[in-house]
Amino acid sequence: MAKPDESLAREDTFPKLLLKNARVRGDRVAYREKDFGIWQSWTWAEVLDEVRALTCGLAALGVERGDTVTIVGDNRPQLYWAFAAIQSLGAVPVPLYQDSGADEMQYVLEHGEVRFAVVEDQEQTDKLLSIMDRCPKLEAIVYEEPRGMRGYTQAFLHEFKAVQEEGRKLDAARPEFFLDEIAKGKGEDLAIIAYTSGTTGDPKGVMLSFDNLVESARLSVEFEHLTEKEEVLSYMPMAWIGDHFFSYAQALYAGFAVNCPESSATVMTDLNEIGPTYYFAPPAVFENILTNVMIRMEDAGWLKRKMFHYFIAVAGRVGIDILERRAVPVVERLRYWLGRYLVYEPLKNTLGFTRIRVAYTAGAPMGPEVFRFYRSLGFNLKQLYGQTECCAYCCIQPDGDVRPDTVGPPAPGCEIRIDEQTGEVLYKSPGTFIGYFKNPEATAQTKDEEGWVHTGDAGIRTDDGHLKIIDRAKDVGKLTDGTLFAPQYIENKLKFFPQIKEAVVHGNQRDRVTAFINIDLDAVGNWAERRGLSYTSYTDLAGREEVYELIRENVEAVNRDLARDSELSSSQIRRFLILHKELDADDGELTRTRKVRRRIIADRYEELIEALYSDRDQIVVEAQVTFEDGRQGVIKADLKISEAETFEPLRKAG
Amino acid sequence: MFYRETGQFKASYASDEAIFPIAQDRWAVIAIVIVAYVVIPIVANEYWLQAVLIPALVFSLAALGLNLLTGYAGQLSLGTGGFMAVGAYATYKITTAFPELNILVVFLLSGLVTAGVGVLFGIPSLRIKGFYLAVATLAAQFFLVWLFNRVGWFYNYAPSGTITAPPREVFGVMITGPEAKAEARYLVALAFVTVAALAAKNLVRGRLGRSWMAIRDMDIAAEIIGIPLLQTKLSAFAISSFYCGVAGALMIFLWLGSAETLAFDIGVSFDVLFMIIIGGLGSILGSFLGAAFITLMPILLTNAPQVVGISMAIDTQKDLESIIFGGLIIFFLIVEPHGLARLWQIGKEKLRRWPFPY
Amino acid sequence: MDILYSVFVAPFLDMADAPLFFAEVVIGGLLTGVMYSLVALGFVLIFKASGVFNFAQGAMVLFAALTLVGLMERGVPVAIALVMAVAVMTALAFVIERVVLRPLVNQEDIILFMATIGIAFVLEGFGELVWGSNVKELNVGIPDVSFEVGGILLNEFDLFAAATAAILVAVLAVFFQRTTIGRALRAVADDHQAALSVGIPLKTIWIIVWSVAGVVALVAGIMWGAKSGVQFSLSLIALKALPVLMLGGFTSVPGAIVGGLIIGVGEKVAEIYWGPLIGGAIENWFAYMLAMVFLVFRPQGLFGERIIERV
Amino acid sequence: MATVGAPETTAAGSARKIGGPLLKIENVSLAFGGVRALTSVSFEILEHEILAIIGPNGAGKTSMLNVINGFYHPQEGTITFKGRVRKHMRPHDAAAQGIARTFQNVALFKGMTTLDNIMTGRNLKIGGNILTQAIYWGPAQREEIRNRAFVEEIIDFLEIESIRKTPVGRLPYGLQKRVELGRALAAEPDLLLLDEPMAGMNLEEKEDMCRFVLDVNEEFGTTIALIEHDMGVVMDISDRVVVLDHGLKIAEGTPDEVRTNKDVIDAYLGVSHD
Repeated sequence: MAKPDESLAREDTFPKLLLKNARVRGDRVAYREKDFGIWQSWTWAEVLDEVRALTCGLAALGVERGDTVTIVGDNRPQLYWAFAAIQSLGAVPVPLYQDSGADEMQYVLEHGEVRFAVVEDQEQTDKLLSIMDRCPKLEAIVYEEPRGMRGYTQAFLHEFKAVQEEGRKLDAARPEFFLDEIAKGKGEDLAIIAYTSGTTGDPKGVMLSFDNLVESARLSVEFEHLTEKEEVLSYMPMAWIGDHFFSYAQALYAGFAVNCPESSATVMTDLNEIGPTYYFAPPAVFENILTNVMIRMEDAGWLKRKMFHYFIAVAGRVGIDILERRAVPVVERLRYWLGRYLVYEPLKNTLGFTRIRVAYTAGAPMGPEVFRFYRSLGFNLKQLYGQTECCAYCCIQPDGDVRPDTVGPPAPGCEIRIDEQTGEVLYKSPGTFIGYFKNPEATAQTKDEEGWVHTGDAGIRTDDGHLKIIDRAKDVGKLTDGTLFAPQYIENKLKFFPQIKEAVVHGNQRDRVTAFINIDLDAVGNWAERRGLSYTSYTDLAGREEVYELIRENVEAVNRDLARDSELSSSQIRRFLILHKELDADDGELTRTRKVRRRIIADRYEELIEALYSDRDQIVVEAQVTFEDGRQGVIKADLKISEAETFEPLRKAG
Repeated sequence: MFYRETGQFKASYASDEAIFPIAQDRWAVIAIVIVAYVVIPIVANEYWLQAVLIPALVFSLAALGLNLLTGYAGQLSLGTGGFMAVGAYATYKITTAFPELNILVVFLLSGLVTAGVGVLFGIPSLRIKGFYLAVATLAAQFFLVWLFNRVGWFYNYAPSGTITAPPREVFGVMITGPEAKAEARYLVALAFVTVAALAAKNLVRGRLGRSWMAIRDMDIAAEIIGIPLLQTKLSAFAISSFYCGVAGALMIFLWLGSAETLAFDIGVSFDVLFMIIIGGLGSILGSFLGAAFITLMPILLTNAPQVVGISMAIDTQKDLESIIFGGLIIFFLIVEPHGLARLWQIGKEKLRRWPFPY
Repeated sequence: MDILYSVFVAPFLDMADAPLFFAEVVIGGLLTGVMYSLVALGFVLIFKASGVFNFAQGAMVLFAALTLVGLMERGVPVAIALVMAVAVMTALAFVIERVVLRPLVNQEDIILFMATIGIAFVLEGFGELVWGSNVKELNVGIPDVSFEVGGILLNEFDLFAAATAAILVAVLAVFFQRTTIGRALRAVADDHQAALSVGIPLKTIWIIVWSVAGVVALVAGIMWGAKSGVQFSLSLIALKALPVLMLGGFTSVPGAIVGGLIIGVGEKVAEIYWGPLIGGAIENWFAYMLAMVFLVFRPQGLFGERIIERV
Repeated sequence: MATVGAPETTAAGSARKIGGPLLKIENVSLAFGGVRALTSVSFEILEHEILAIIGPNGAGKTSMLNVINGFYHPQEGTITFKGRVRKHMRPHDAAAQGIARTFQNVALFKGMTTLDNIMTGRNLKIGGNILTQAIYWGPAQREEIRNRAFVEEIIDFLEIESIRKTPVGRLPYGLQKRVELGRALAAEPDLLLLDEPMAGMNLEEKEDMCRFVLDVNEEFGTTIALIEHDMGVVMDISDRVVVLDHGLKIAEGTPDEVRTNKDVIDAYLGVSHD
């Protein structure tokens, strides 16, 4: 039969790509999972066989074209196969976060009209069982790990293996069924509905087509020259578009191996064993690793420590230039070469980074020195910017043009535009989603008629076209001179300094920018002890002239930085004060996730803000505090207000 | 710091349980083997082979044997010398009785004979433990030596009372007797030790080895989970004695050429015990390190004065040697009671963690 | 057939034929046994108090004897030489405790055992280095003449030796039973914490024990030295003491005595009546065989009480 | 645990069906010298059940286990296991017949790793002679790998993957107990004796251990006899309880029956004020 064949030949869906991989690299390893002490492996051919069985099995269960099927669990090969199987049948996978509670799940199951669920284990099954009665549409649950399920007698529970067995029977009976089903699939079909937990309101189901994902995968694979030889460690939640893109879309397109850790507890050791060549981690992870490295090195013998810091310094001077193939004096090159043997390579090796060719970080701003540290070791770390609505990313830093403070120029095939009024970032990309599932008005709000997607993030283009994300659009204000005021961006810059724990900058609708600072008691405390500065309390330390000096340097460093950006140069901090108490979630000044509550702070510290905008350099405060034991109390202190030097914009806006 | 283990993951139990799971170690071992089999025979001279390398190999074999018994199975034995004597005299008797028999086979046969004797003297180990057992094994030591000394049949009633290695060829190469080249004897000894070490490693990482260690660590628990004590202990004695027997045979036939029972006196038993304790109880590598250490040190001590250029009376020097030897032993026990193998292990861990301290 | 006869019948007939001779053999055995006991005693003291299987005991005997002889050769009067020798042995105890035992505290027994062998090497080397390795006459002024009592030939020296041993044992017994330190020592044997609670630091106890063991070694050294000259082979009588220990148990003073006697007698009798059958010189293994066979049937030794294994 | 949202999850749904007597103990008496440890004790252990042996300290509970697995030999009484009356047998014979146990104070092989410790539990299942083992490659290796795979299942079951290659000496007490359970399970016993499996554990360790004991009993249908002091635990997990006091059996029955039994209460009050 000719028709299915030419459809299959089009390779425009993931099931078709799976067939291709099984054909061209059938005995290359496709999936590994650390289980029973070793890396259990499956080649592409074996995976195809497994998927084939599962597909038919699901069909036997009654999964039909257009159905939605949820997938819940830690990263497991079997669950990745479930994606392929479901898509083979023309049904749509709806992955859920494995750590989400029953109620969150319930919303998605209802809204997504989910009929079937493929879950990892007893834990997930129990969650679904507990909401079964509230989700009338949910018909059957397939569980992968039988451990502890022995006592469960419900008819609608099926073991993964059993389903596959059924599938093999059906497959034997109707050998053509599998390929025909795949052949029915088309590029424009819906590939996945990825629910995004919006900061406000209910989650929205982002509908992505095969064309979206396959095309984005193609572009990115070519952009990074990814080959079938790559190894990735899949440890980010499967329901997160990032993991779906790296560990599923790209893996199937490029045909490289996906490795699943034994458990979340062993990720670090598993990382070390596998030694991925292609790696993603959020900034926090990289920051923690760096801190651990430094702490562990403190316990080393002094000679080793000296050597370590010496060579880290060398790397700091020339590492990045060497990584980016710029000219470096021979002596330094020699030092670096020596350091590579004595420190960098062993260090990367103990961290499991030896084989990494490309590493991404995204999702939050990363401290520049952390970023530089990794790159200086010859570790190709890059930042990117994206969201579910564009299948992962629409901006990325190309090799050789990587900077700590941008997310790079538009990715291949993408366009970026900054909305003049709001400063909001808009993009167009081949990955642009079809729309939100059963939510046209939200779709309309986000995606305008000529296809520009509103990210809700405020950003600026550097003069050479890199994008800088500076804040959530709604938080961005304006100074009276009409220039952009992005508090969070400035606060983050301040917080990158270890001495500064929290910062709150003011300036919306004002003529200049001022700031509240919270010092980091540990960092500044150590610093104070080292220079024999005794203090009794946070308040005491915060009031010290020396500390103000220290902080002023940081603030001015930030100013120098801001001055480089034509758009932000006028947001330099003119005056600041160090708060007499630490901002505290218990006092409602921070959210539980340590985000500043601007409104509350604004009216609680109104007089301080006014003082910052007056010309006084002293002010007496009384503040409500909640002590450890919960008692309320008032502390009095008089706060200094300090001027900070500002700088001329280096480049004029043009 | 030389270790680059990232990416060396194990996809099968076979590779996970390999003797050298780390690639870098495998390369190192290959290098060592090449040096031992190719380089040394070419570069080393008569003196080195005869006075240093061959004895080191012979004692490594004995140390391996004792380590299996004492280090792994936890049965303290001071009978090593006696068992080596059995091996030596058995070889002598067999090869003089059947000159046609390939000498290598004879070595193995005498190993088996020794194993039998070992089992015999192992029987008390079921009732007698610890130092009591150690003393009991001295019975074997003294009795056996006495036996070979007294009963003429064992040395074919040679008036000198000594046994002498008759010339024997293997594949046309003379490997025993006065005409045997040092290189040939060295290579034969090396081959034996290599195989023995491999076999020992295989044993200790398998069921038998685990049973031995179980008995060593807690015999009651071991028996309750189904490890038959007597059988297991006797297996340890048998295999250990086999090794010692072969070592004794090699000692006479590949090294000394001829000897009387004096060569196997209690001192030898203690030397071998030193080897495994300085080297590391319960470690194959340790057996080699210990053997090397104990065989080399006296040589160093004897030659040291000449090197430095001091001349002194023989017995003065003898006394000094024994003082320094004893001192060094105490020193080593204090520095690292678990032996050189442990030192190496610690060092290796540091290299693997480099640049981190832990 | 006649082999069996000559092994199982003839010897006993011989004994019956010449009872006096047999008695002499037995007494001779007893007296040598006493000597063994002397050495064994040193072992027991140290093992009891510090759990250390002191293989250097033999070397200490040699060293003590060498020191004594050496001093006398250099014209020091016996009495003073004795005092000095005792002082040396005490000093030695201090050194050993400081240099060897303290750094190795809480190590496995076998490690300490090995360490004592190291000590043995050092002592032998050092002793001979200082006093020379030639065989030395030791004359402590006891006439070595024999006399006959009821047809049995006795040796005055042997009797003297026996007496000395008896006295020494008595003294030790008193020391252990009556004095605080003695009791503390016994406590240590049972468990170290107890000893500490008695209020005597382990350190002191060990020094004391090793000093006492040193003195015992000195006595043994004098006896053996006077009998067969002071020479390197003295250090080998340590090996003789081992089977005694097996019989008597490593921790039992009476065991050491009785064990010594049994070994002494058994060895002599076997040597005289069975030795010739199998080429003689059997005394250097017979004792071990005897002890081993004995232990196989009674693992707890002569005076130990039955062990109930627990889990 | 297993029952969340799954009302059907009950013994009814599980693998185990309590069967006939697996082990019969008939008026067994044991004494050391003059000391009487057990006085004509009789009871049965039924197939697939969890039987708890409780009693004040020195009641002879551990002695009982030692008798059952042949470590002590009772002066009187008979023991019938799987329908065969047992003559004098050494512990390793008992093990060979399918009796495994853990110990009151952990009795692991300190010098070996978790993996090796559990592997020793497989000893009876591993074939091969000295020669094949010395050669290793070939049959011995196949055996090793086969049994390693089995042991890994246990490691996975007990959730001790992360300490697989740690020498047990370095493990915290709670984990050691878990490893010891693993070693016992490795023998695939018909009868599993647990001597105070929860002793010295904190609350969550106890909960884990309870879960494991129940799972073992459910998933593999293993018969379990355990000594335990924590009454709460006993009442929760055991099907039947036998109460010993001063070497005598003073009660036997379901947890509830025993809880209300007067002698039992007295016995416990008895200990409570001494």
